[in-house]
Amino acid sequence: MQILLNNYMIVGAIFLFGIGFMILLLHNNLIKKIIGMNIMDTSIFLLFVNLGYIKGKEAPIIIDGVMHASGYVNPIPTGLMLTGIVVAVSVTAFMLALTIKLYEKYGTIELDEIQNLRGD
Amino acid sequence: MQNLIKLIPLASIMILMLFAFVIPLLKKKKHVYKLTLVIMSLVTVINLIHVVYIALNGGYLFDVGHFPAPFGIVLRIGEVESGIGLLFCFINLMVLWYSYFSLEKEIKSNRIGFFHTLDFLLLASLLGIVFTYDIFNGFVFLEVSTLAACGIIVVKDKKANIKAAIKYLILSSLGSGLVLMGIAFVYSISGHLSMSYIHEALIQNAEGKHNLILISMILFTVGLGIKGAMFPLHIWLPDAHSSAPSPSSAILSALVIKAPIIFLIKVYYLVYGTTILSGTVVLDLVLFLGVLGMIFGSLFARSQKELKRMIAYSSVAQMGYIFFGIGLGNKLGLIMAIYHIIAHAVTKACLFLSAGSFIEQTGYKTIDEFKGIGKEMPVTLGIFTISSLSMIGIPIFPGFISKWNLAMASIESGKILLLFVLIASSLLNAVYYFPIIINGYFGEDNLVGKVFNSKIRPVRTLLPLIILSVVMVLAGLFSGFIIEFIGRGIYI
Amino acid sequence: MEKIIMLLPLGVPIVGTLLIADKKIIKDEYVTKFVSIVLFANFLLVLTSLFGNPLLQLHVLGVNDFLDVYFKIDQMTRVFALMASILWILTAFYAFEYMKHEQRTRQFYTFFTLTLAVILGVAYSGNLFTLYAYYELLTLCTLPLVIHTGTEEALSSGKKYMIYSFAGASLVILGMMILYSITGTMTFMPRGIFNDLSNYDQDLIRFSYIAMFLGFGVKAALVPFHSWLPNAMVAPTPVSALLHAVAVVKSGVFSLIRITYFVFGASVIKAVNVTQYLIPFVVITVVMGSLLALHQDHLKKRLAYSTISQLGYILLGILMLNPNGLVGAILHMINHAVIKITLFFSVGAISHMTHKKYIHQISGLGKKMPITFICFTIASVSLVGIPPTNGFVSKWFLGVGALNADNLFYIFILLLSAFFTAGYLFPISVTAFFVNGKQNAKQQNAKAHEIVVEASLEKEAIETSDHSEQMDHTGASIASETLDPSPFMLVPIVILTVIIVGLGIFPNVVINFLGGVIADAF
Amino acid sequence: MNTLVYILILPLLGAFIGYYIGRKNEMKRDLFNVVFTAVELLLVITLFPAIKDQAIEYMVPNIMGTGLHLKVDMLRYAMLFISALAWFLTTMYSTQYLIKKKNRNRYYFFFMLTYAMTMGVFMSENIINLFTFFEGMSLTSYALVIHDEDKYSHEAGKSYLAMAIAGGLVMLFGIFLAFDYTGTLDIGDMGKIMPTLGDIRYVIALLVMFGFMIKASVFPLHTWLPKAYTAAPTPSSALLSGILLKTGLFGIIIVLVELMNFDIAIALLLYCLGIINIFLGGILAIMQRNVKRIIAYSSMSQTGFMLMGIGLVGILGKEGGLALSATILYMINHAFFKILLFMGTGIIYMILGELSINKISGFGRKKYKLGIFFLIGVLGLCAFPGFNGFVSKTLLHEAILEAHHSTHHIFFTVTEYLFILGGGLTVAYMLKLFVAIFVENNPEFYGQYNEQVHKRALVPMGILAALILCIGLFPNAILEPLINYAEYIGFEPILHVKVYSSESILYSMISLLIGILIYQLIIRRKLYVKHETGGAYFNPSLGWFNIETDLFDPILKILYKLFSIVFSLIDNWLLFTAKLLADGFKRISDVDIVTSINREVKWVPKEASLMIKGINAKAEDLKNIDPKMKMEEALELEMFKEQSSKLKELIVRGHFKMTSISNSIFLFGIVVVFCFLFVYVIGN
Repeated sequence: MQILLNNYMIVGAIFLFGIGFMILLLHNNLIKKIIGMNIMDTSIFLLFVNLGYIKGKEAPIIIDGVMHASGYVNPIPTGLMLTGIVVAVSVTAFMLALTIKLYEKYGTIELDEIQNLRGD
Repeated sequence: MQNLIKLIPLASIMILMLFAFVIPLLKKKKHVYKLTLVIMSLVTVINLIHVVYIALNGGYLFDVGHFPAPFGIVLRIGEVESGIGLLFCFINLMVLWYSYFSLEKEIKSNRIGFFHTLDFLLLASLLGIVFTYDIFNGFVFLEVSTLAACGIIVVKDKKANIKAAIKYLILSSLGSGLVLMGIAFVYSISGHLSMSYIHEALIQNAEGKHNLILISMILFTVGLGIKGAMFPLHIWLPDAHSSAPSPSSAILSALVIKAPIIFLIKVYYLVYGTTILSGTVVLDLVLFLGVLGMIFGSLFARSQKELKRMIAYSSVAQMGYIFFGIGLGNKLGLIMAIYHIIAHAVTKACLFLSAGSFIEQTGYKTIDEFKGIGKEMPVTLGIFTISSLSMIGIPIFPGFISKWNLAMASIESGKILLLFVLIASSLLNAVYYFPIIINGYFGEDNLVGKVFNSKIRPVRTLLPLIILSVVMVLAGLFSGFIIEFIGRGIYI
Repeated sequence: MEKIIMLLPLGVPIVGTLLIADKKIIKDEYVTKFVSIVLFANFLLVLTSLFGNPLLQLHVLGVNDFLDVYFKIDQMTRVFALMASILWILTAFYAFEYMKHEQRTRQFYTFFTLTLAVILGVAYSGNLFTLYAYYELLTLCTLPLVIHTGTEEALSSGKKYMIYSFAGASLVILGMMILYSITGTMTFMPRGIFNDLSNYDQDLIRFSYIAMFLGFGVKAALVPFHSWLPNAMVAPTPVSALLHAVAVVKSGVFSLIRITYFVFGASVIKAVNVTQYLIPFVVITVVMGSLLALHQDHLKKRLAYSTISQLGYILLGILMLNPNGLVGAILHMINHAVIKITLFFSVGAISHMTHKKYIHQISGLGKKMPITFICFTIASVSLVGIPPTNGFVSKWFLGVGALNADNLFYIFILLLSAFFTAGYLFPISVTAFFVNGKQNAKQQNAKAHEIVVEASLEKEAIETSDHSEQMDHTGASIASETLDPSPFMLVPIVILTVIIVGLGIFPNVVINFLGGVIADAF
Repeated sequence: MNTLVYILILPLLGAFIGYYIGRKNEMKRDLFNVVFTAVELLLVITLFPAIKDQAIEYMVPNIMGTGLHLKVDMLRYAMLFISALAWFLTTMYSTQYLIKKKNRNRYYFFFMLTYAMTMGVFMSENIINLFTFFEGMSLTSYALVIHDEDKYSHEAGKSYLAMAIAGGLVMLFGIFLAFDYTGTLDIGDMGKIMPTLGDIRYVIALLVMFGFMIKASVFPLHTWLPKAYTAAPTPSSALLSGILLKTGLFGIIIVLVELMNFDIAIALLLYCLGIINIFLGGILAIMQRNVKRIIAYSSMSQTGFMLMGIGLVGILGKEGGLALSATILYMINHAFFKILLFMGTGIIYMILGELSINKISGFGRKKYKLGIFFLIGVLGLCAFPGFNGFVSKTLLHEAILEAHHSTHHIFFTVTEYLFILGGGLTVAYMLKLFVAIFVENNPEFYGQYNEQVHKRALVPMGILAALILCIGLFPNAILEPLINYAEYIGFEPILHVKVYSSESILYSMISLLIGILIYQLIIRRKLYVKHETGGAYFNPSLGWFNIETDLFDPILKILYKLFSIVFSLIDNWLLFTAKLLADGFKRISDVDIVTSINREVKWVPKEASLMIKGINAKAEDLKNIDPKMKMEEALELEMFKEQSSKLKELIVRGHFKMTSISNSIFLFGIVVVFCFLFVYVIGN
């Protein structure tokens, strides 16, 4: 129980990841699935960014003059997550494009209907 | 001159990426083909030179943009990476050369430009995965390769393609999610992203964080497993292959599922290292899944109706061999895993292209309709036979050599029972390849009504296929050199 | 120059195959002539390479220590190569005539010559890897011959043949892997590669020997894996004669001799005493083969089961692990090849001329096809092992070998199955000669199915047709037109019968020739 | 001395040349055969001076691997002589006899081949050559037995060959053992080493003797004799009983004398078997109606006498010289009168085509020439003083008395009485035969057919009758060489033997009396049924227990059935399991984890789908299992069918809606959980 308490961020991230996974799994509507995927991605980004966070320091954005390096939070994870977010966005865009195509072809984006349609 | 050659890996990635976006600018189809072939052959040649250079004076680290290690991105170029790089470029060249003749039949003419762009992007990202020494950089290249591969599948714009592409995309992004989480955990322990630094950090403060390391290892295994079509997670492969145009399904099964495996090996041995690895049971998990893959892959292949789906399942079985090699854990096992990657890539490309030409010429899809095709397209079925003989394990061919050495490795690692698995799976291979060949060439009622050489393709279209099969046979005959070459650069 | 002479016998048939396969180069009517030229040339080359050539071993492709194609000539190679090439030529002549009424003869001749190249490869191979490679190729290039007729039944029996052969080959590979992991070398040494047994793991040796024995046993029709042989009888007669009496099964036996005496070595196998596990298989093969042959009414099926039982003899000889046993085994390998090929040829001649395939149909045929049936009778007498013919000589050495291994049970098995052999071979000759087909046809069927142990006639029993009943003695015999096949088919049969009787009366020629093999093996 | 080789090769060549000539002209072939056998007989006679006092040997190197080793001593010469003479006479006789028969050319061909093989048996010193010629002889003589090609002769041929081959194989077993223990193949050297071997030599002796016993039709193995003799054409059955029987006895003598050198145990065994043979043969001969069967059983009982003689040779040990010469003389005499009797019956069969006594009774009334020769033969057989049978029987009787003197054992007196009783039996059935044919007056026969009895058939009978008479009257002429042969081998010198002494004539009179008594009491009373026109014999022994049909055949049949069931199980056991495995694999892989188009089977638990598919696969299996098992299988299948259809609906309804994509994601989840479990559970 103690472990859970002191690194609550990781637990939170995993919990959020679970929610996203459940959405992806149970909903048959494609859009809902994409939303589920996004939730999962965000949970990972939160986890990653959180790793770099040091209590009591600010975000590494230069407002007025450069403070000493120790004043800021570790910038690398946040930098990495920028690319991560870009990747997630491009995947979602691709998925949405495919959904439109699917709609053109099948007239519905409910996966189980597509399943029945194609089956008969 | 020395550092010019050292530039080649980065240069090849850059050239491919650059020209990927030049191609859409061209209007005429003919120009697109010419440009792609020229660029592709250029990249292959420089990679060849690079391999020769590596063979002479060994591997090296290459800092991209002269930034030193912990901060800048570093490329680790050893014998294994350069070999695999050359393999990818060569097969991509052959597939493009083949698609030069047959692509119009499968996809609309305006889409050809997109196909080549995506193909270049895909190859660039694959080379990136193979060369990189930085795991986040690897992750990014993984994502790019997933999107590009998805693009290739969907370029045919049919109902089945879209469905297959969606399934592939969802599963791959799930996989990438896990990989990213793995990287997060590893980063939380070591604070670095470059593999060598992570390795040292992990060794120093590995005591407390044993659980975290274990979880990150599992995440990496499953994440990359999906992308590398590990047995239970191979579901997307058959759908993707059966619907995709044959050049793209050749690339898919020969190259796309191989790069994540190389990345997995690098993660295992460069990030974690043998000391931590031998402590855990992960390798036995990989071995177990590999064995399952070998047996059930062939079983499912046997019951398939369509030719392409059958070959897809046989790729799953062959990937099982590669995971089997990794799972053994000893040096010979790993070398043979990489050798099998090379052998399988060449053989599978050959199989898929010949299957593609069958489907293209006759218009049929299922195996029963290909009865008596030996009379109509004897040369193509001949090439198909040679590559399937290699799959089954006839002595001179590479398939046999990898089976033989995998057996030696398993004896070395003390697991004698695995011999039976190897034997059983090669037998199962025979069971589903031979009916096609026999019904193709022989059988009275199969050949009735078939005219000799009626559906033959002009010889120049078959040239890439012939070259591929010749290379495969050479890989078999000179396997001694290749194994010795890989042995020098292996990570253990 | 020696290198070329050594490689030519293996290369010429392959070149020949390529030429035959191509329609443009060889017109249809020249195919048979070309095949005979290729075979003769190859026979001469084999002779020069075996005897005239000083060079005795050659590394063709040595990539790494296990993957090297290595040819080596020793006495055992000479025996097998000579036997194969001589019988090949005779079968070729027989096939020229027989294949006239079959279709797709070009495909037949292509794979016919290719198989010769592979068989010579098996004979010349110097290490276990080359032997395995050729053994595997043998299945591939004999498959099209087995499914030559292309009917549904032929395809299914071809499939079965393939599955059995590949299962066998994988067993052999299993054994080879373990052997290689123990010893690290696979070349054939005269008395086996294990010098002292102490530093090797005993049960690994035992396991690999059993695996390899069963693996090669599949081709040598050992009991559990024998049922592909009767099914393969669906192939045309030259194929079933050559393959299932000489080439395929004998290559299985040849490889067994190779691994027993040239890889493991008789002393090692005795020390590891692994034969006790294999003897039951062999004994069942011997007795079961001949017993089930009694049941078959189809001529070729009966001969197929007889092949299974006779191969059991040879395996028994090999497992005796003493000089006499080995001489008996090799001698029986040669004798059985010659005898069985004669039997198959005569059966083929019968089906070729009269389209009769079952025993009850051929009653009274002896009068119409005298020469064929005489050769058949002599061959069957020799197979049973009646003294003047060569079957007896090899049985004699097998018996003496069994006694040296002081195991009377083997002799009992040999003689019991000789009795059954008489049981299933003599009725054929008797129904052919002594039962006149006309009036007791129905009674004949009853007899054919019921097990009849009949005698045959010893030497020529050339039959004049029935005399008219007139009392005067002048009536010269009016021989009704004989149905004997054309000389192309008849000459090989007669030559083979002469060889059978000749080998029987002057066996010392072959026995001294085998002396070299014994010197190597013990 | 290559005359031996000539003797062996000549008949072989004769067979081929005869056949070749036969295709052109029958007449020339008959002439050629007769001349050829005459030349062969002369060759054998010229051989006599060379072997008078010592044996001659000749070795042809590496024929048959071990070389052809021929040796002729007095014993073998006697055999050679009677077979040469017999073959010469029967060839002459058969030129006349065979006119009515078919396939004559083939008959002569095998006739000469058997001749060559028999000469080979008598001459070979090397045991493998002996075995080769012995096997060859049984195969070629088979063709003679089966000559008529009707059902009866095939039946006889079948059992004749089965026994010949079985005997040959058992003998081969013995030869293997002999070769292994003694290391040599020559009978002479083998005889020197055998005594040192201990009791294994009894096994070897019995095994080797087994084959010879079959040929000599010793008690348990005699079943083929009556069938073969009656089925074969008369000249060949004459040779079968005259000469081939002697090869069996010759073999037994060789084993006893040369291999085991007078071993008491084996001698006693032969002695008792002899007695059994005498009585069995005698009683069955009395019962028979068919003339040939009577003579066949009579040769079986005469073999009994000869076996007793051989037994005596062993029992008497050193003094066995007399017994040996008596047996050899007995063999010679038996050959002469047996062939004479067979020729007689042959002539009757040739004319009437009938063999049963009731039908041919009274045939010989007016045929004086035939009657006299037949009578001489009968009297010779019955050992009437003045004929050759008497000489050999008295010598044999002397030997029994000697055995009695040396051992004073009650056993020998009993056997002496049995000996005389056996003689009586012979007299009885000979009387039955002679009286029926030549004495009875039968209205149909009044002396016609006389002209059909050709001279060429009677001449050989005349020669034989003359020979019987001269041996009977001047026994010493033939006894001299036999006695000094016995001394040459190593027996004690035999003092001068008086053949015609008062007791010997008394003994033969006693046995004659017993014979007449048996004839009057048993044959006339019991076996002869009177009805108005005349009497007819009936044969009670038809229903009796016949060793072959009631003992050997059933056992063989049961054994054969048992083995073939066991082996056919093994044969298609592997097929069955292979099929099962293949179907199993196929069904497992049919379950496609990914829900592809076929809706009917989604993610179905493996066992259930296996069960469903298994049932309809079983129906297809039924086809290739043989029909009689099909009935119960079909019933059981029906019951299975309804149950499984219920099961199918159950599964399909139970499955909840799953699209392929969510299915794969679900699987992904399972795999991730599985990996974690695997690592943690197995890890620590």
